[in-house]
Amino acid sequence: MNASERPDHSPPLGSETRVVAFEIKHTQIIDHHGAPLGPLPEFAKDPAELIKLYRAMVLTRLFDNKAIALQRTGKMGTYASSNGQEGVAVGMGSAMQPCDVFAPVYREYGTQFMRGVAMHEILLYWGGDERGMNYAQQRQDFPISVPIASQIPHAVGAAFAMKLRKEPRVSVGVLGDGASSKGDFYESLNIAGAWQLPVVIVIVNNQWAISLPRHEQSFAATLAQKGIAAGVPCEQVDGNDVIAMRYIMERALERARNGGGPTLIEALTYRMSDHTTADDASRYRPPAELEGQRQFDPIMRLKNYLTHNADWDDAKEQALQAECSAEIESEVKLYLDTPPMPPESMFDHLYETLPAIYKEQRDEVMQLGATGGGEDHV
Amino acid sequence: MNASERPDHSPPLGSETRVVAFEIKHTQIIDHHGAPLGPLPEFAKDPAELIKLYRAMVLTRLFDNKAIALQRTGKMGTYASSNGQEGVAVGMGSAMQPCDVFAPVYREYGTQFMRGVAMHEILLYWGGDERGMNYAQQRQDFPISVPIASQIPHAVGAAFAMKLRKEPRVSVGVLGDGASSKGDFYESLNIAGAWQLPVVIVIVNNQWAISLPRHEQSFAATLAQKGIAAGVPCEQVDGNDVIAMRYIMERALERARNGGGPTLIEALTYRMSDHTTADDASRYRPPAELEGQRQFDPIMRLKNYLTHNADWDDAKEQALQAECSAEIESEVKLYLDTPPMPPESMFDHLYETLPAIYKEQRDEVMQLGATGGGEDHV
Amino acid sequence: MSEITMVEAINLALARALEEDQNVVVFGEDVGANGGVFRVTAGLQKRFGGERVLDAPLAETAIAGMAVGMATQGIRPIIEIQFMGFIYSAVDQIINHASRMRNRTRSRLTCPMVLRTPHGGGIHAPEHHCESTESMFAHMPGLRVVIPSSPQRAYGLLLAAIRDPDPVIFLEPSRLYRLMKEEVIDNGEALPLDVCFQLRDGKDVTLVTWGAMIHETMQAADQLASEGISAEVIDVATLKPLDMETILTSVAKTGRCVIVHEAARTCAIGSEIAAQLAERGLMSLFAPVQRVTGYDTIMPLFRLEKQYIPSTARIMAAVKKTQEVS
Amino acid sequence: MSEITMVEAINLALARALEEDQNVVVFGEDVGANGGVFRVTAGLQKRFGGERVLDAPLAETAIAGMAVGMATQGIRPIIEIQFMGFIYSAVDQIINHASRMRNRTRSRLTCPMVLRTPHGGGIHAPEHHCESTESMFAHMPGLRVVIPSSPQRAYGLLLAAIRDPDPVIFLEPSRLYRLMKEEVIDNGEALPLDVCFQLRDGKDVTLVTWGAMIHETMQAADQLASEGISAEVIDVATLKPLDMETILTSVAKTGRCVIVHEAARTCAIGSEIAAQLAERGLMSLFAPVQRVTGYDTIMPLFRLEKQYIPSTARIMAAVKKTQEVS
Ligand SMILES: Cc1ncc(C[n+]2csc(CCOP(=O)(O)OP(=O)(O)O)c2C)c(N)n1
Ligand SMILES: Cc1ncc(C[n+]2csc(CCOP(=O)(O)OP(=O)(O)O)c2C)c(N)n1
Ligand SMILES: [Mg+2]
Ligand SMILES: [Mg+2]
Repeated sequence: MNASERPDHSPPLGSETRVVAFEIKHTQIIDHHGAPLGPLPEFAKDPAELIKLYRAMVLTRLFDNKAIALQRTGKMGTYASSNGQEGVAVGMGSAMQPCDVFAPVYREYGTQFMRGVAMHEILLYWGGDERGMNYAQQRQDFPISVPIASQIPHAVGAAFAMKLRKEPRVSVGVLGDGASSKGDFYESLNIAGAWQLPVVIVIVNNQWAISLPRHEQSFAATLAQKGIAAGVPCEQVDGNDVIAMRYIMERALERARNGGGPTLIEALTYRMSDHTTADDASRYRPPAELEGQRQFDPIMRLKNYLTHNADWDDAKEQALQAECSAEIESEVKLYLDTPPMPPESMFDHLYETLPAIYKEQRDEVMQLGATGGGEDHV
Repeated sequence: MNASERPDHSPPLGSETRVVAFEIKHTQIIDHHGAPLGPLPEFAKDPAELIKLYRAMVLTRLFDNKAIALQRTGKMGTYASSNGQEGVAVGMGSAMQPCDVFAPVYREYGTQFMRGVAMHEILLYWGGDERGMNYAQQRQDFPISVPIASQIPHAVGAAFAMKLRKEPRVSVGVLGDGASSKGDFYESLNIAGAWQLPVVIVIVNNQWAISLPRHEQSFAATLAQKGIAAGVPCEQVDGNDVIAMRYIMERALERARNGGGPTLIEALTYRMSDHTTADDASRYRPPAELEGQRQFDPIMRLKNYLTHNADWDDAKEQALQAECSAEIESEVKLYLDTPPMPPESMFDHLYETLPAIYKEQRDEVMQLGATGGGEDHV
Repeated sequence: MSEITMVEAINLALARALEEDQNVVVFGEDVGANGGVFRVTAGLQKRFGGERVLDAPLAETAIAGMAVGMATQGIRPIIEIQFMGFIYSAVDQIINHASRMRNRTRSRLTCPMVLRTPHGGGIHAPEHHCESTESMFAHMPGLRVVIPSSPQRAYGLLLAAIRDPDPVIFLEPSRLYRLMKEEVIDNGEALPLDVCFQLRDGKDVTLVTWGAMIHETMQAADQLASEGISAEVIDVATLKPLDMETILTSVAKTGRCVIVHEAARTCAIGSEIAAQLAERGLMSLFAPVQRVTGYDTIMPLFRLEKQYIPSTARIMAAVKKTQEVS
Repeated sequence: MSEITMVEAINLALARALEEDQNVVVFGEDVGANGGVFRVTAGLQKRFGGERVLDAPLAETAIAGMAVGMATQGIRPIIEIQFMGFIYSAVDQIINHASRMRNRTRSRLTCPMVLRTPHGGGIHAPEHHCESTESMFAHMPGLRVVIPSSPQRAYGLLLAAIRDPDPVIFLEPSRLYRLMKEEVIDNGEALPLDVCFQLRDGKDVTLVTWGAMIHETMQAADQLASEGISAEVIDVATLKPLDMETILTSVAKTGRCVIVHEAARTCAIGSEIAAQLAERGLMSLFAPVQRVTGYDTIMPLFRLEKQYIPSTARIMAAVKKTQEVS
């Protein structure tokens, strides 16, 4: 960076008072009844394109229902639902290119499916099987990241790789409103700014971090403004408006792809579900709040728009639902039919080559077999 | 916090665009020639008060010179100089009350001396002796913190204690420009905001973090604006203007003391020295930069003001220097005369009561005595 | 008094501590209205108020660091890290500050804080929710590390940890949270923080373990008894400082020792116990010490956790090995 | 070729790695123009450019986390943590991600990164600058931990670490950085990452150590020789995975073993070695294994570091104890 690009606007010592000013913009394109608030972005003028987005959201929602059912019937472990947040996920997924890299948390199924991650892979993961994160497609994408915010440095590191190799690719990192309180996020956003890396970071503000409401998470008026701390362009978008989400996301991706550096986006949405299947939101969340949020559902919103502007009707809806359900069923079958991993495989991805000293342990596991030596575990 | 106080200005989903705006102000009260830029704060109208500030800065500078000499002559270990930053330290120290709590880094000797920490304690610490952090005065203040930024959560925790006990006290945490990139700082600033704790956090922006210049540390235009990320009031001050520093600091302390919550202050100054006595700044810092900064020296600035406005003259200056030097010499003597700790004392502050299992180790150390069993160490 | 689970016993100890000392403060993620993801802190916020039982923003470094700051100022913070897999962000504050504050200031400032977190696997939880990395803390001077193995011991050890003047890492075996019930008398009596518990008398072999592995170990002892092998069972519980005297005394009697832990094998607390047995108990050992441990591999996702966690059968097999030589 | 210090040898290895693989990137605090606070990276930024040798903002969590991200995408990051006392902020990324990325994704994404950091005391440095907490990493599955003890071994081991497909914690004993010079041939040859070095042949006792303690241990071996005791010296160097075979073979020959390390005694790598000797080498031991280690206390500030770090005299005394019994 040469002197003229220096971001340090500190006045030279001894000068007079001066002011740096910032503002945060919020973008929404169709209102929650599905009515456009102004001109549409190009892509949204093509009904077929919007139906693709709609289908991706519906598929994600139906997948979600199914996954919860699998958990409830003992066929899967704890699962984190993305119900209500499909607009954000599909907006991101539709804006990204296959060559980009995605670093998700655990509620971005919509994005992952659009990128080619298979449903049965996600099910395998929540089913307690590491193979679920061995995506057959998008092999550069990151696995689901449970330690909150720890994936943001990964996304920024991936962006570094792209910049070093001068590739026209962008890395996308996602985190929650809760995660936006964590040091990993600030530190790596700051470096993304300092090094002007091609990364887009999206805060999915679903208003809750398990039981902590957004307003107790931070005294900041918006979460978007956290970008100011890093000198990174930042803005807020209505994440339940999939058109706005995709639009803002595309703009940020383009800037990054063209060497314009990072962007921080706060996508406003709402977690309609419990935190996970292990959670009971009724302990901490007023039922009225949830009910009040239903009117902002991203799927209903786009459906309303399509009904009024693209001849969407019940028949089409039913066909779509049937098609999605069938796709899901076949993926569920793939999941349920996956033969178990041999126990000794727990050693097979520890190092590229298993050091000799651990062979004995691997042999023991193999020999003890499926029961681990006994049926007596809790 | 009740609903009306909620900091979350996110528009309800489905509303139109709205904007949140911020600005960062910079304050300077006397220019670098010592000429007032406008009306002075009350305290600055009393020359005796300003002479106190002047004395504190001179004492700190002379101490610094002496400490470096001790290190150079093998009488002390690595030392971090505060040369050039006395305005910030004395501004903070003069604004704080004895009941407040101070969490320093390692360049706030000026503040510490004003609070009653003894010079020989600081020397003992850099002399490799833990007793240096057992301040005889200000027993609640924190020790020097070497792991960068890790003291900020401590300052915020101390503020929590004050708020819980409803005490009219304030906690002050200090960090460097480099430290402002670290997660500890952001995380605890965010909590200070969320919980509206009585804490003032001061970023001492001395333009360098060892060899990394400020503009490579962050793309943010000011470091003050990091407060925006936490919804915490933030501003910039000319830290080489001790009057401005004290003024801004007093205002922030008062707000905190009156239940108004935290403030983040960025104090602009310059590290005139090497990073520590183990560093050689000529490897990375253009000599012209250092020379250019000399005109902004905080001590010279106040001296000029006093010369023009308070009959300060050479005789007074010489008397002051002599007085400070004598004070320093007697503290150095105290330091050099401090008898060594017995080796086994390394076990005496491990736990309140040494667990039986470690008694054998303590006995061994005691028995091996001063040489640790041999003269053969490197 | 009825029998209660470990979750309830810990809740009882927390409530008593909050009751008896105004300086006790509980905070962490979701410990308030939600009562903690395991319901350990259920009802505490309601009873003691939001000023003393607080939900923290999602920031483990700051949570630990603030606890350090509070503790130096006379508060007795009890923090909850939601799962042990999320303790690593707090490690810097634990090692560089909590464990050293007393030493760094020659006891001017001290750090009486408790860090509670669920420990170990076996509950079919997601990734990073099943850690048993107590060994890294047991290596660190200035800390205490405690793992209870029953409701009653959880109650007494937690009270001791809260009242202790130094920092304590209190690891709660999540597999035991609701596994068994026990009568717990809420009399405020703390248990000592530096003595192992002898859970069972025996003469042929000493089984040394802690936390959830007490379960399989006691089962093994039962089965061994039916085969005529009498096993003494020691619950180390207070892992740092380590009470080797109790273990050495037992092994001096039995001449054989099997150490059982869920953590990975290498460089763990089991290594230390085995090393000390070899150093100080070599002459009383009739057979090499056996270690039955988690494997030196990443804790697998839940489909294979059963194969990772030591089974009763593995413990029995190890005991039999010690009986072969004699 | 002239003799060089360990600092120069490491610099040479870094330069060669940067030269031979375009994907190698070096970053950390002050590694650029300043060449690192110990001058280990001196000249590299000038030679290889600011795109591949970068000064990072002050943020250890992000530095480690970004290295993970880069490594998964084909970069070979070598990061420097300025002192080991500042590694703790990186522990979450090291344990939860670097060591597990391969396992979590079934080898789809891997993490070939090297984390370099100065290790140990003895240089009169300030607080937190003298850590030797290698044991906490040695407990963690999926990591490699390496500590060189001479310029030549530093060169060969670092090259091996950089080329290794998995994450390596590379600890550089700062006390040795400039203590000795050695001829180092810059031929790009790596040393194996899973075999101990036998530095000295002997028959009466095996001295097992690593890092800076090699210095005092070799001195002790010299003095012992003059007293007629022949000591074999093993430099473990590659601490995880641990090559026990070499150690066991040696002890089978000498029948006696003294383990020397600077780290605190409890629950350390020394414990593991002693435990395995007891398990697998019990029958060849003529005397209990001795451990000469740093004490279980906070590393003191420098006035007392000499009393903390094991001295030659302490090593000699331990060897003598092993000779008493026979
Ligand atoms: C570092 C860390 N701390 C705690 C947790 C436990 N935890 C899982 S999800 C969660 C809340 C996350 O909230 P947010 O970032 O808003 O994401 P959301 O779940 O709402 O999508 C917490 C505390 C964790 N996974 N990682
Ligand atoms: C966590 C941590 N990382 C690295 C270091 C090494 N180090 C000591 S001072 C320093 C630079 C600090 O810069 P800044 O915060 O600007 O403070 P200054 O020294 O300029 O006062 C670094 C990197 C440290 N002490 N702690
Ligand atoms: Mg959320
Ligand atoms: Mg600085």
